[in-house]
Amino acid sequence: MSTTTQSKTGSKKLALGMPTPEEITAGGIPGISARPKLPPDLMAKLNNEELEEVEDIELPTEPMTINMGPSHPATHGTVRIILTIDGETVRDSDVQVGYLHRCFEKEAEAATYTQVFPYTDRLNYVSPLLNNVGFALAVEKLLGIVDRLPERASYIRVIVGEISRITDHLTCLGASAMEVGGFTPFLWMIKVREWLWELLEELTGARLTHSYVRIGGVAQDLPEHFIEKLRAVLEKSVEVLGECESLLVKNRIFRDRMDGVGTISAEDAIAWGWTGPCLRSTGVPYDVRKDHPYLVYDRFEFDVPVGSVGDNYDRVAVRLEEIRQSMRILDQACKQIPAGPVLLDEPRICMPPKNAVYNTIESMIGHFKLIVDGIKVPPGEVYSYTEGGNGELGFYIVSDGSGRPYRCHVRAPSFIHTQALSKLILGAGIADIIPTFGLINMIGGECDR
Amino acid sequence: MAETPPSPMKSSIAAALRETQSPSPPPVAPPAAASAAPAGSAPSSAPPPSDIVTIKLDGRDVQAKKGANLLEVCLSNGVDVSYFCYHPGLSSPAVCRQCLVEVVGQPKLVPACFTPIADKMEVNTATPRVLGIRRQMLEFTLVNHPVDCPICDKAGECTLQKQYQDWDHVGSRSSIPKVHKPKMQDLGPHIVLDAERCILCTRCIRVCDEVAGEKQLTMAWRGDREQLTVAPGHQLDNPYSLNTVDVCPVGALTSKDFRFTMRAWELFSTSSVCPGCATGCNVEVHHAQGEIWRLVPRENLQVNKYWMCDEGRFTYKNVRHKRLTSARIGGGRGQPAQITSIDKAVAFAAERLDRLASGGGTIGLVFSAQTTNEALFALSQVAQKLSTRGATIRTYVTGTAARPERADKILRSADTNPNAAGAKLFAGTGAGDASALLSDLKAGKLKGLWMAGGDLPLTEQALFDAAPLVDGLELFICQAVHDSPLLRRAQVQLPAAAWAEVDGSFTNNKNLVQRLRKAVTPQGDARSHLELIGQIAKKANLAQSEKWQVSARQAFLQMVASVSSSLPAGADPAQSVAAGFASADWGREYLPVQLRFANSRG
Amino acid sequence: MIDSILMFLAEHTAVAALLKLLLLVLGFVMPLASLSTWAERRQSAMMQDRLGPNRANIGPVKLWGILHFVADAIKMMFKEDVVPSKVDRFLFALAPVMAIAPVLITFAVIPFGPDLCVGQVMSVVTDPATCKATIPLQVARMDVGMLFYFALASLAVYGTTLAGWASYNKWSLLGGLRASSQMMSYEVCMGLSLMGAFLVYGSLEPNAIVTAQGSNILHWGIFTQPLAFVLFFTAAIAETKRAPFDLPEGEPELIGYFVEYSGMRFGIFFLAEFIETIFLSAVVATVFLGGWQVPGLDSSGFGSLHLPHLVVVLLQVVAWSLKILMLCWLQLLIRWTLPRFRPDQLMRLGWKQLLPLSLINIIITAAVVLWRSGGK
Amino acid sequence: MAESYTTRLDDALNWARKYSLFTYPFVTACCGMEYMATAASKYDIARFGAEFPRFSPRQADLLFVVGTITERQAPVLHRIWMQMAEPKYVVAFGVCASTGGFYQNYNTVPGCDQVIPVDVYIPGCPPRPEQVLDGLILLQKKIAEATTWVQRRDRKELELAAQSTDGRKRLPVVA
Repeated sequence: MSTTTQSKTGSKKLALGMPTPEEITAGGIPGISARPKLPPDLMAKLNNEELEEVEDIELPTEPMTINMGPSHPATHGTVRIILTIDGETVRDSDVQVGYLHRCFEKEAEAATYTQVFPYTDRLNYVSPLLNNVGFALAVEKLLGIVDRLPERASYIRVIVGEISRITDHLTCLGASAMEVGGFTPFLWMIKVREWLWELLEELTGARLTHSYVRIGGVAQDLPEHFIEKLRAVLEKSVEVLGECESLLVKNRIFRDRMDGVGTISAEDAIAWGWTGPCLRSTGVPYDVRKDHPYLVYDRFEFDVPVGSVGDNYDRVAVRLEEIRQSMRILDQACKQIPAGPVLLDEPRICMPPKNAVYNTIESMIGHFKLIVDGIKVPPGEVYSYTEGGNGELGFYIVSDGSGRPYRCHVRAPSFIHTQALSKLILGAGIADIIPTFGLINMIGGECDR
Repeated sequence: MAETPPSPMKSSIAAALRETQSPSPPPVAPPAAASAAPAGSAPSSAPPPSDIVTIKLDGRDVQAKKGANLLEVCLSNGVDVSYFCYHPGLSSPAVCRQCLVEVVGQPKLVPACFTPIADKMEVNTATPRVLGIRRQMLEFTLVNHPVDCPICDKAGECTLQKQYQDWDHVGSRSSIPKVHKPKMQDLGPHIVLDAERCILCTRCIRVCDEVAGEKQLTMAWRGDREQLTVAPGHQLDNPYSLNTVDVCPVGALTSKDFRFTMRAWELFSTSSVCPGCATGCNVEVHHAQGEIWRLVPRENLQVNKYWMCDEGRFTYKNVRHKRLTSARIGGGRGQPAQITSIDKAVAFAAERLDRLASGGGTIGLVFSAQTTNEALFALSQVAQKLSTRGATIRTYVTGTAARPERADKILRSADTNPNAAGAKLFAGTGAGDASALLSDLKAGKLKGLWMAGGDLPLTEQALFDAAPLVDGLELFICQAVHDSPLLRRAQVQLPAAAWAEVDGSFTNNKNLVQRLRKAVTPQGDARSHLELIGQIAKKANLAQSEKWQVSARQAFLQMVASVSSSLPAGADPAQSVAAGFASADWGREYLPVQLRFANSRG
Repeated sequence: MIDSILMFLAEHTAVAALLKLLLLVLGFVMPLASLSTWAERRQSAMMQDRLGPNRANIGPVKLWGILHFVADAIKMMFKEDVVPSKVDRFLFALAPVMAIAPVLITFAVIPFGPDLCVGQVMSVVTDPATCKATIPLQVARMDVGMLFYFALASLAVYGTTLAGWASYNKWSLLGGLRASSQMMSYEVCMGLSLMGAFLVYGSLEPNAIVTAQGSNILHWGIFTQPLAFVLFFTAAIAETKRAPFDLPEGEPELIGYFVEYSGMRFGIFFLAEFIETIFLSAVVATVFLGGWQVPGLDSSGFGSLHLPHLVVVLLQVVAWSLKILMLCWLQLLIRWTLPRFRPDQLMRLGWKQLLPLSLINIIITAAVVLWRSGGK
Repeated sequence: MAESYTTRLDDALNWARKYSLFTYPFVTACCGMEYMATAASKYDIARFGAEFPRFSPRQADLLFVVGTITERQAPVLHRIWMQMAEPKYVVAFGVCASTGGFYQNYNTVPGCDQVIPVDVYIPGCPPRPEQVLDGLILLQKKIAEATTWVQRRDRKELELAAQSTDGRKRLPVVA
């Protein structure tokens, strides 16, 4: 990962018109993506230059300490921020996490590898399937079966993963819109999410906590006409997305709320360990799917949208564009998906078919041992990372050869992003905290693990 | 899936973990001299060099004793070979044909468990031919095996399941209907047979023949009708019958006591020692949800090898049976005692004890042979303090009644107390026995009595009759696990934790100091004897911060140091109890092992 | 019969004023305010592909869920009234009253119909000036009507500020301060933007303004003072603290000044907000939409089509009501479409954009008025 | 006669409470996603008159405990509940709020009823919106049948909490 703003996307104009770095350096960008020049006073404020001056001009004030959260209505993850404010300006903040510490890592160490999947669902509960895939890949790397995964399973993983990514971004954007008062676009986005959830429900049997991915493949094949339905839903979704954009991106008030708020430079973002849409908003085109392709991501054409300023608006725009890119991937995946099995034929790793389990002692034993003892993973350690909804989602697993992880650690992007929240809101107004927080998209389950 | 070699980084963790998960960690280092060990164990002196031969095992040179069992050589060198009928404690009939390996030069595969090794032998255990045969044998074994795992008690600790998963995991090619046999055949007072599940390994027959010495089981009929059975009109009723359940690799033989009570994979295992008699068989306490569900023998070649008696297995029932769960004070002389907190009872006892000692009264201290060494050591320390304060101390060793009629030469001892040796050591040379105690009480020689353990070798009725004797005492402190008529007359009744609820050690009849581990939490307010003695001593200003008051481990260390300090050099543990302590070791602290992840016990 | 009653009312103006007040407040404003809570919920639901509340049925009577507001009201009245410890009890109790009273009082100056000619209700009246006795359909007619309105409206600031201050809560204090600064800033703009209209119509008296606009739609304020209409409407929404200017109460984000209020006290704040909405619509209708005027309808009827006086008056009252309903609906649309401002942006909008524009509006209007009047 | 009038009044009051449930969503975890879905277009909790999310506990009637309650969160939840005005209702949304769910560990409170009394438990991990609506209807039924005279419960609860040694005690559910 480097700090260069070299684009991997080529010079293709993206649908939403995210400016590529070349275009930024070149100057004029046509279309709605043309960022208006930030007013100089705002720019000064971004660099916190203005703060000292303000003290000189205005009456001397005494800073006030005020507590925000952990049940603050808009902090949809549970977080507590202790603010030191001067009027409306945040002078200092102490961000405290840990209100949703559900001991994922310890629970994982007490469960078999297969039993960990439901826990991963509840890490980033906005895009559970991406976590499923991430964890499955980690265990598969340890088992050494990554190359033998059935192709169809890999495609299905990509499809469900990208659908999950869309729902993740929709929820993040919708919630952020709601928090700044735009309730209507929020409900529209949730409506789209609902359509996608219904699709996933048809496939996985659950609306939100799917536990659909298995080590060695996925639980079951796509239902009939899934691809057609997916296409139809995506078509509808694009329309609604356009409507939402017209209410948000083209709305002057929304732009004013987002432009230049919560700015972070690419260097700082990298230093803080940021990844995902938040890092890309600063102009660094790092995307695990592109830089370290896994599954079949190297077979798709898609662009990595990047921002230029690293402010809240960039985070909105990057997410909006990523939704479209995910749709592009989905479109290609639907075209390319081959026929075949969806689960590896390896009885020590994958479950035998249910019919055989009920009728033959061999499959019964296999099933029994996989359930009770778990999949025996050879001793070793692995760090496997994928592009989650919020960024690089890494699983570090140590195996001792038994059926459960000896140690399982999650590199949770939310946790890492939240570290920088204090810096982002320094000097901003109280009203800026919530959108900034919302667009960092801190998800409690993932952050506190 | 090929077995990948453990990465270097991993080895330390894996090693550490393997150690914690090992089902049979030796509880205490064996005494230096091996003469205490039962005859038949491995000779202690190294064999002469001429006996050592070198064989090629999977291309690797391995040295072993000439004529040793090939299967044992494989297993001890980390080469995994599947087997059913072989058991280290039994003879090898080579009936299951599961351990077939390739010996270069021999046209046919040979059963490893029946093959002595010879010099320059070349053995291959993982060639496609061997693996194929192994798979075919498993397929053959499973042809008539019922689809029973969900309702089978062995599921989760079944050797057949393990071997199938490790070596076969291929579907059956047979489509003929399975042969049906009796599903629930009563073999004896403790055992039920499911003949369909039986894989005819004959381990159980050999256990009866070779361990219990009673030929009660045999195979009848031939071919796919072959079936385990008892002789007509007979029962599988030898005192070691439940060992057949342990050795059974499948769920054919099940214990009536344990079956359908708890699934094996939900159990946790804590290693401990059987409190049933002075032999001190090493056991695993299998517990879950705060309750003990069964005891199974744990390998210790010096004491019990792989076995234990049926009576010993049921000692776990006493842990929950008739327990005293809360402290009571103010009883005696026909007065009912009042339930109170431990702290109040301890304070009450300490105050009376202090008064009695300062007044120069005679105090009887009872060292129960059912109590751990640490508690008894603590009591002996308190006895010294009491005598320096002016009290006259008389010590007694008691315990439950002996049962010479049940003793045998295999494992069962006439002495039903697990710690008689320890109790005698700490009570001192002048200690009386239970009858001395009763006569002293009758003669009114004692002003106070403090019992660490409420057992007396009397029948229920005799105890009831003897109980009024204590009414003349000024102070009667009784720490007891179980309720009894004697306890009811004590002025201070303290609930003590049972053997499975404490950390500590017992000294067996061969003077081996063996470690007990806490498996379940004490019932009610119960505390260990050691803790109760420590608290009373503290309240009575007899001891403030002695090492033995800190923890059971500290008590153990102090005890070993104190006992072995007065020991002459080169003492033989077989002759002196103290020498047994000198070589005792507390061992590591283990978390209870969940059987589910401890792999099959088989 | 009717005539004699009307005559009695014309002679006893105090009784008439009381009756009109009751009629206006209890018969129109309160029901409309309550209804608008329902309308808001149904309107937002419609915009968001939802159904909105439709359940509160009494037996089979469903009424599209209108009864939900009845349920709300009853529930709030019987809800526990929590007074947090350490609050200033007097100010805490005073604040909701201060919030609602000024808006209710200011309705007094709003004319909801033309003068009623007593004695000629059934005949055609060509010139109202010829009437012997009239009952103004306006609670209080005073020459400083609009000034009275501004004076009272600025009192409402105290409601919010006191609520924020008395609650003994840092968040509500901040909310209260935000609210007072917002309301005070936008009052300036409101007043200045109306100044142009006063210049055009030459009066501060609402009924005079309405009369001056006449039934010719092109003479209405929205056409003579278009900029002022936009400015006033914007500023007035800010004054009523409705979205996109709802920062003082901006629930999911900033936490408002009445955060510590519960039960009916909260209900009063809630209701006050909706009454303010209606009042704002009334003022906009009065100044910019011709008040009770109906296009083309004179006191004698539509041109040559003569109508009885009572019918004309009724038509005009209905028109006034419809205008208010429409303006309320417009506010709901805005409410559910736009996101919320940030405090500093709000202030910037008020002082740096709306205020200069309204000053420009005054200057231009004054110049035009001066030019039209020939410099006299 | 008087009795029938008071009965009528009770009915009216319960009817009002039933259809005017201002909710306080105490959203902590995954169930929040389904809470959003329940509030959104397709399921539309507003139909039951329960859509007004009041983010001030003082103004809310119904506390939706949405998601896992941890040891760190429990005191906050209790405080929120204390701040609410009577009559107040609590719905445990999902198994985590009801029993702690499959998080059986040192930091997860096994159900929010360890801290506050709960009226309706909605199972599911997370519950489907239909289940949530069903739970809401159950609550409405409960309100309709309940007595209208509700006393403030805090003092009693506080005394109970003070008595228990660990500061937490299963609290009695007051109908």
